[in-house]
Amino acid sequence: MAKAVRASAEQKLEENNRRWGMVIDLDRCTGCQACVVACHAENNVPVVGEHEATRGHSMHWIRIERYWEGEYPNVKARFMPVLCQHCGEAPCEPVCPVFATYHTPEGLNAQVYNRCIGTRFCGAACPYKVRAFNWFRPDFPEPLDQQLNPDVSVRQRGIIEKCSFCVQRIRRVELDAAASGREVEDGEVQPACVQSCPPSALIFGDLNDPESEASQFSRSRRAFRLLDFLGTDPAVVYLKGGETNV
Amino acid sequence: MDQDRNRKVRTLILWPFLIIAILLIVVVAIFLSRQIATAAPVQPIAFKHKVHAEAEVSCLFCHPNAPRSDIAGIPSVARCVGCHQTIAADNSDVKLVLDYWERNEPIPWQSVNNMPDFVFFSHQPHLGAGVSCETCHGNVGEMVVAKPDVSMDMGWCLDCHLDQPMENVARLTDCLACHK
Amino acid sequence: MVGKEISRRTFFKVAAGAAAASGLSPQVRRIALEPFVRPPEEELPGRATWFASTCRQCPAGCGIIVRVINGRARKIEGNPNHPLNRGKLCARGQSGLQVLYNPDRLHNAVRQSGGRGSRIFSPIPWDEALNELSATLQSLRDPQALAVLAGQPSDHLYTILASFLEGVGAPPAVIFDLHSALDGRADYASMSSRWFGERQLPIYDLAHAQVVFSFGANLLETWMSPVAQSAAYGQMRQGSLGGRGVFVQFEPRLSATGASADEWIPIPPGSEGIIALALGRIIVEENLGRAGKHNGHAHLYRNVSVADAAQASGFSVEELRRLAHLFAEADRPLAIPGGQLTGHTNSAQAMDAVMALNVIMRRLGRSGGVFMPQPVPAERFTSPAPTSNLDEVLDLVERMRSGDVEIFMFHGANPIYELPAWVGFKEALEEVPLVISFNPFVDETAVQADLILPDHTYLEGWGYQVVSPSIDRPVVSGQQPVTQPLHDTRSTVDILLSLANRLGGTVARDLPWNDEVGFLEESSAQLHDNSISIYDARTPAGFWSLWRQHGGWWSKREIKREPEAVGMPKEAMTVPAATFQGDEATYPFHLMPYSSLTLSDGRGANQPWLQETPDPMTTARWNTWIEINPESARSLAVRDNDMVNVTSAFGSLQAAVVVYPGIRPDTVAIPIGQGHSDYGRFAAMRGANVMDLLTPSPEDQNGKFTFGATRVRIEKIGQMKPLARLEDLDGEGRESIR
Amino acid sequence: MSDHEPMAGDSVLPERQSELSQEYRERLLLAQRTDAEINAAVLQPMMETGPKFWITVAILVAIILWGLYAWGYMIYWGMGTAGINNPVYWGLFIATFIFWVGISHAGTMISAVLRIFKADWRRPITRGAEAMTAFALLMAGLYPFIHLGRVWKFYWMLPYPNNRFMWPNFQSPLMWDMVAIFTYLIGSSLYLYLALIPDLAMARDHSVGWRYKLYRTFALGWRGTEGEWHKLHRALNIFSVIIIPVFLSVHSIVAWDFAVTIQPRWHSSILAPYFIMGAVYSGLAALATILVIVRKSMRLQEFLRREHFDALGKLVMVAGLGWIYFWFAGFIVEWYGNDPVIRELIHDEITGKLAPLFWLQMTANVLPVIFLTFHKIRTNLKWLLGLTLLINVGMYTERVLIVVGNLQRNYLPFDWGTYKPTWVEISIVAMTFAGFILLYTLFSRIVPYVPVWEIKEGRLRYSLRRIGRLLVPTAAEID
Repeated sequence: MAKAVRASAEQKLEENNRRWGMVIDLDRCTGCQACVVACHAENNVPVVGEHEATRGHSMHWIRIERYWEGEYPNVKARFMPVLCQHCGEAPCEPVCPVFATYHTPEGLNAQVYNRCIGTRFCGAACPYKVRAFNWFRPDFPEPLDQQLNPDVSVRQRGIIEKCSFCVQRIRRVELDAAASGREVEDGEVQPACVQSCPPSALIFGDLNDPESEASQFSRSRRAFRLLDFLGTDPAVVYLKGGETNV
Repeated sequence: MDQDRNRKVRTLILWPFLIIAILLIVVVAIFLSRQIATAAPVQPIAFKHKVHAEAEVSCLFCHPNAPRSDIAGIPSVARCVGCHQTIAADNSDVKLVLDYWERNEPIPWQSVNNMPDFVFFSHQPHLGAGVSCETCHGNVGEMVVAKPDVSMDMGWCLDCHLDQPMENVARLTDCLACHK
Repeated sequence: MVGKEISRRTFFKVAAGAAAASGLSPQVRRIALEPFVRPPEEELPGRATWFASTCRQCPAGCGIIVRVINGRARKIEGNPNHPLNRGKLCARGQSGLQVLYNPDRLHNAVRQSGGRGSRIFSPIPWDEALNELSATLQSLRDPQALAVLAGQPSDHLYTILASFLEGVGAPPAVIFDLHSALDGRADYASMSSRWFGERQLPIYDLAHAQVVFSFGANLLETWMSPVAQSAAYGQMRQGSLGGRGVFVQFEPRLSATGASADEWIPIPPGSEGIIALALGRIIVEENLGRAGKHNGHAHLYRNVSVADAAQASGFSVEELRRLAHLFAEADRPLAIPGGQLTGHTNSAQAMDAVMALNVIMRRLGRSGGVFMPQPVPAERFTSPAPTSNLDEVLDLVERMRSGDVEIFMFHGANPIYELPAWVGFKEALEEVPLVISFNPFVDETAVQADLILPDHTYLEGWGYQVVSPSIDRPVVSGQQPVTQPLHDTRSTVDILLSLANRLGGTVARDLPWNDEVGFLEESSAQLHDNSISIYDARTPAGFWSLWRQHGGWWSKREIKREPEAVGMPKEAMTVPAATFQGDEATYPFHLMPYSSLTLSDGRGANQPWLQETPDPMTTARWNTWIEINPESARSLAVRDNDMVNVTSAFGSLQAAVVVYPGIRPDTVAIPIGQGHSDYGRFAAMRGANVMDLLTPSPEDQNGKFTFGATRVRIEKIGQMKPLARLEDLDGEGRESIR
Repeated sequence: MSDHEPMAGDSVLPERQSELSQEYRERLLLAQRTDAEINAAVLQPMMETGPKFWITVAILVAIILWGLYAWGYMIYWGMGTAGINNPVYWGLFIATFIFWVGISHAGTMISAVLRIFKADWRRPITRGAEAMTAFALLMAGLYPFIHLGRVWKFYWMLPYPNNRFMWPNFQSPLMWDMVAIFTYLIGSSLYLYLALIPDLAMARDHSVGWRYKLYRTFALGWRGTEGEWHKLHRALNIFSVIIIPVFLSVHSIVAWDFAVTIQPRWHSSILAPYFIMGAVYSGLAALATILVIVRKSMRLQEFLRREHFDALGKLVMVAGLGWIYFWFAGFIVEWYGNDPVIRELIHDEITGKLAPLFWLQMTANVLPVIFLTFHKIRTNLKWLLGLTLLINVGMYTERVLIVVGNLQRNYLPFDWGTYKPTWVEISIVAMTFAGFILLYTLFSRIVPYVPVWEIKEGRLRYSLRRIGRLLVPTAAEID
């Protein structure tokens, strides 16, 4: 019975819904890693140490990829921040046997940490490789644990975690807006990475709202999506870096 | 042959007993775990909700943050003393409170209702939606020492969330509504 | 305030104990809730309170707001109202919580009871420590025997310290930290005074520039004010003006800044000035640009030969001409000297040569050009902490070595780590009878101290800082405790004030304040009723409270001054060839130490977030590496992750190889920041300190810190050390292969 | 066969028989045995366990205990103690899982398929094959648990009613996997057990002590009435038909675990038949290996004869050819498809980092096929043992390549990875190998390894009949 109620209610909600998305202007990005640390701080992402980082066990939710082009002296390096793309057609979602990862009505690719049993199937299925697995118990030697954000759970060993578009911030803004009886404004929700980005390369907003800043940028002719040919329909839109015009 | 049959008969009788015993253990275990989950913790001072409720002190007088914050809030020592400097100041429990005040020490109250780390819960939207305190905390006014009224598990949360107006159900049953 | 509530700071007695964060499994556990005895008015349990303060992770002085829940700081963000960083913050700034909550902090004042270097500390009560200190100070025969070294002190500390030292008759404090030294702040101040007649650092209007030539300044990483410069860079790229600015970086190694540039010009180390002169010569000679005639500047370039410059730098004359045209024909060109350029023997002349480009293009005081900051209109804020030249440091070392120093105190500096090994600081320190550290951590220098009187970390302490280099307006960034001190530490300013009180006499008269906050309140009052203030209050007390809410003071509108090139050279400019230590045959490579984006000068090494954050170019973490051009690597027969011995005329170290396509074949680069022997569990015994390699050059005695003037040789030692890279080497740095 | 040892009560055959082919003579050996002799020949090695046996068991138990320790260590400290990492989320565990599922396939293949086709030579080897299926599946079934990050929450994959309205996701191939493996395990166990009942009854009648009690319990009161036989035959016939689609589904689903993702090279429709073919290939090879060893150690030379190994060798060869065909069919399409990632992978396999593994896989899988075309090699047990072992080395390598090799490469070269197993994985993998061998060894000592009743049935097929004065070798159809 409950299921039937849910299904029709979901339909109703689908009609005029937000789709949270991010625009990343590669022309502005300087590869400064501010977003990486901001994410670690906001989301209680553990630090694994040198030994484990060498073994491929590090756990960044956002990483700056650096590409080399050409050879010395005509060498060029470019940066590209890669985080969970919150795909509309997410390859990770159908393969999870316990619904630990699923799509929310607001277009987030959600990860419910305490539902995850750690099959890592989603990680293997993800073409962007943005899912981080808790290879060990997280270690926050006292008093570093006092920094932990109480709005985000501390994940156990053996589960997958990943960028949530700082869902705790979205939720907080939505609750506050509801409490004061107003709509969420464009730009009010800022994930930690967007908030910190010194050159303002990251823009966050509702892609379904044609007026939002993110949505306007996503229609730029510089816009492209990462691995678009896979048909994953990412909610992260990149804006191509400018060409050297000298 | 006869012996064989006897033995068979005996095992046939034994089996149901064994199954019943196992079932019994499971039921008792479930019951006990519920009991533990809803047991009242030992408090540093035997605070009597009943007495205060009978004195017409409203919930929000001592837990004033419930309508505006995640946490309802435990009253500060200052708030206790505000009344008890004059009221019932000779009561032995109240004296304990005043002792804490004198020593400028917080009272180490034990939390009665706990949410696990992976749950996001805020009082504010619940009170905003008109849920009364008693709905979840039971009739605290009748309790001498506060204890959990129900085992707050996910099914219990869902029972109520599913019972909401249709247009809200999808939002309220989204995993991320409560999980963080 | 953009949806955030920045509330007044009040001390509160006891913080509410938060539920210990634990695993995900639900379990029956009891959590003690400790309510406030007296609730602070702004505290709403469970909701965040934001406190405005100032970041002290580098000398820039960005405004921060700190999210505090239940009395504990949880997150640092940029202060959205602060004119310098406008809500943005870099990786190091975000990581400040790990300074506050560092597990290796000192919990109280300690005496190194096992003798220096023993690392055996026994706690001493503060009163005892202060009594001892004042007794020793009183018994000091010659006040000149007191020496103080401060690294990046906040301006209030500097003011108090300066008065204190003056009052007791001691020589002024030496102000030195490696980060500022690598920025070339001291060089910059002298350049400013040469050209503009004042020691303030000039401001570059990067946001509105059309073509930016940066000569060695890694302005998007650590140099000067990286957050403000990054924000301006973003605007330059995709700004409101519509046009996309062009950014050209001149440096021997492609830094992350260079990677963001449109063009990287791999110039030989130390040739920045020569190239700048050549560009100027071409501009003047060909009368390029729309800025008017260059006749008035012709004399500057009289002695410049473009052909010689082309030969010295290895670029063709055509290439130089192309660059000169690109620069001069833009509407708003801008040339910035700094960073790596200041590490060479010819840095002063090179800076002049670059600044001359701005002058001849008439970029002074124009949009997208060079400005001078408006001083803060109050006397207390007009003399911010200077940066000492290296000769002052060497002088101090000399005094220590010759036994002239009886008490050596240091604050915020870690000279044994930060100074090149050739300076011999550690050996000199052994000659000092009493060494006192005010650092909250047991770093390399503190290990050689007798007493450690730990200051608060910056998130627990008070202060202010005049932002320098400034932004479009005068800014005093305020610092206040966002949480009560975690441990039994004590503010160094309070210690100085109470010492002054005990000593009596002039020093007590000069420092009449009861405590740090009293001093700050009085300082803020100097700005009260100022007409350009962003806020106004009826009383000084109200003003002080607004000060804390805003996180400092700044002007409500832009005020920038057009610099006057009063010191325009009358003679022809020349830039001598940079000299290097170690002969080319034995030491075939230029060594280029660079400040790490995450660890900066090594002070970030005790913060696990920064250690774990990949270097943007190599994506390596947690260790020291040496970047070698692929061609040189082939000739040395080394590959990625091979360990090599790097030897200079002065010393040697070991590092893992990173084959780096973006570096000149004659240059190798090593990041600064690792190689700590102490400084906590996250920093100690990791990698090598490149400062051990630097070879002294004659110019060092003149006060120049020639960190780029060392030559090294490289030998394979046949071991491997896989670096903790984020990138997979098999990927060969390609983007998606499609 | 050279190592033929005479059985107790060997009788001398008529001289004329020397004119018969060796193969036929071997067949006739059994025809001449009485029921009692056959019973004894099967039961005796089962009940006699020498010190060698116990030493083997002790070693195996030690390996298993060590593996359990490694597993516990991994559960306690986290999956990171194993070599799996980002992006190689799956490593040896999943590769070994596929390997075991593959091994389990030959049992059904031999037993059910050959039963349906009434291939008579299957008789002595069906039980060994079915047991292999069951035990290999048991080992495979461990891996989904071993590989779980939070194994203590495994029950969330079970669809049980709960007050949270939470159900497993039946879209996930892992759920199909679980269902298929459990079905196959139950089916193949029942199949094994059904065919075992008459022999358990036989053993019951010839044993005392704990064995008697054990056999009596599990023989379910079998008396061998005609009605019972009739039902047994019907049940077996039904089972052999039903189990074939199940066996096909299991490995297809294992393949779909990979094929439903959009990882380059996994995402391919040939993966399922390729996996099945590989499974049959490795399973048959494993069966041949096991039979050679068991024949020697349990002195079953008279039951497991040259003709069986010859036939099995042919099957292995055919399966090998099939594997090569499917591998090539996949490869050629990938090669011409020229997808950049796959191009990268193929390059890596042929000349790059993965070359040693790849060439090991190709040699170990292709070479035996060539050798097995020769009758002499097929019937030479030493050669056969070596070749079939080699095949399984090759097939194991193939699984490692599919899982690890492909995860190391993806669309974003920045995020490629390398994988090196640690002692934890190796110990756990060794544990399952030891567990399989131990279970199999114990099994062979507890139940009659050779299906006696089937042999007795088959014995009727070949005999010497006296026609006039001649002793004529005859063969008959048996249903």
